[in-house]
Amino acid sequence: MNRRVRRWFFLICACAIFGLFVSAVRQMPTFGHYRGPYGDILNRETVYERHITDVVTAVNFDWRGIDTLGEESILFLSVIGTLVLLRKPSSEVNDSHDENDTADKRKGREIPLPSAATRVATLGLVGPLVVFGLYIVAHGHLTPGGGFQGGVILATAPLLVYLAGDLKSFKRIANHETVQIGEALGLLGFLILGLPGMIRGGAYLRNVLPLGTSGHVFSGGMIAPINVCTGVAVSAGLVAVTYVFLEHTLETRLRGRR
Amino acid sequence: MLVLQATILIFVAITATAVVFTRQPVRQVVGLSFYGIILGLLFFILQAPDVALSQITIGAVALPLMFMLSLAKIRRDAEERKRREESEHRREAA
Amino acid sequence: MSLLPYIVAVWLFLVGLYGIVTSRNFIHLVMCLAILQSSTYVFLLAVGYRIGAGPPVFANVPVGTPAVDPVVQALLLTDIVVEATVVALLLSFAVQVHRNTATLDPEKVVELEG
Amino acid sequence: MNAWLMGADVLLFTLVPCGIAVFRGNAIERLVALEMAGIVQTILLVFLAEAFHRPSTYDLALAMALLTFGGGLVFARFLERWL
Repeated sequence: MNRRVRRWFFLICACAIFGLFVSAVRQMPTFGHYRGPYGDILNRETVYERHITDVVTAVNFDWRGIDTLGEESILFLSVIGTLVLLRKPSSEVNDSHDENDTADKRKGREIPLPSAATRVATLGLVGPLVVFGLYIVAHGHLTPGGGFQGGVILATAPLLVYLAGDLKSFKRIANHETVQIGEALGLLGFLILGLPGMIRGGAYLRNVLPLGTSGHVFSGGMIAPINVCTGVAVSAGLVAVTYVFLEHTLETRLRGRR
Repeated sequence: MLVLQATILIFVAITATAVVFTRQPVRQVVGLSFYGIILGLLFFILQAPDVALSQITIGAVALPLMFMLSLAKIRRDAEERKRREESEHRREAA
Repeated sequence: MSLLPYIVAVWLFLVGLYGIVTSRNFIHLVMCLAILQSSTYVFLLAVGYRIGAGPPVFANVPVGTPAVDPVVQALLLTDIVVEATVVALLLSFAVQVHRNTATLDPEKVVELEG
Repeated sequence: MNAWLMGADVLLFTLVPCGIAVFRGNAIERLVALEMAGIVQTILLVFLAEAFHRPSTYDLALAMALLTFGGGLVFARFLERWL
């Protein structure tokens, strides 16, 4: 199929999709007039039943917990896929690094270290970022946030260390084996946390911990531990993915420098 | 409130179009980052702070970094291949 | 106004699809896919929205305050984070294709494969 | 309609020049426009959190403020070095 035929085919199909979509939307409740019962029931009952003030987190890790487990395994699998695809082929391991380095220098692309101001500002930001990430994970059931967002923020911290020009420290903080183990443990923790509910004769992921006072950090039963597991899995996954990309891109270039 | 929603929705549509029609990947990554900012704002205006936080954290550092790393990797591969071909060429000529 | 969010959602879908159909570069294609995916975000949030309601967070407000639908938000929130790792997977495919075929153009790759 | 919402309305339109500069203009201009958009968005998030009377959503502005620096650094380093 050549280029022009494909474009015309796309245009015809696009018009058809647009028409069908508009006619479908006209049957739906108009924008701003939500009338499904589920949202209202959840908004009314969650605070009483689960002692959690952020209903979205409650839906994620309690009412719809098994779905989130599925989502997290998608995340896990795509991280594993990336790691497998980008692992070093054995023929390239003994590539002649000297040749690469001279080639870089010849093109005027040797690596200058970032200025001292950038380094100080970036490394100074790492501490607050870690604290903020932990806060977002820990307060997931109270304010907007939770394991997913907090995990991403935590993953950003080692990346900042790399961006400050310190690949060595990045490798020390985010040791590849540790990160992979953390990734696996995060998902495993989620899986295991579902079991006590079954042992007590209920459903998978059923709450077994005391609910506590709503509005306090220690409330909501199982949600806080699941949140922490998710945070570990997400942050480890993102760091692992970035690590393999970095290793592929930078390894030879940085070897000559230090 | 209505003005805010309508404006941000139109912004999202325009920005997405601009990102798609930017054909050069390096330029497009910057555009995509801007699109992420606008999208996060839309989520917040539609009363979804959790989703907006998700979008902000992903769109700020993680996604651009991945795109940039793969672009750098691809460029490096291309250069390496070119160099190898050149040296082979030289060897054949000699 | 009542149709605008839905129109924007389908516009994002079609624009993203157009980008994928006419793409000459795998990296460009992945970014178009990200845009296509964002159409679902806009659509679902538009479905769950209610005029005059607040976010479904009752940290500082009493229970019973009108709030928008939390279910669609929970769907999106995980999806956005998962999307990032899926994008990484797709990018590593693109890197691998470039290494094996020395091109990023989908059509040329098809030609090389035969 | 309160003052914060009106402020947010006005501030939203300051994103238009940022958007134009992000898609046209050279590498440095695009980067600066993106950073500017990040700053505007941080302020916008504060305004909107105040307008909606939800103090718990200030977290978003904080996250944006912390992360936009890292994002700028990503682009600066990669555009400088490789691309």
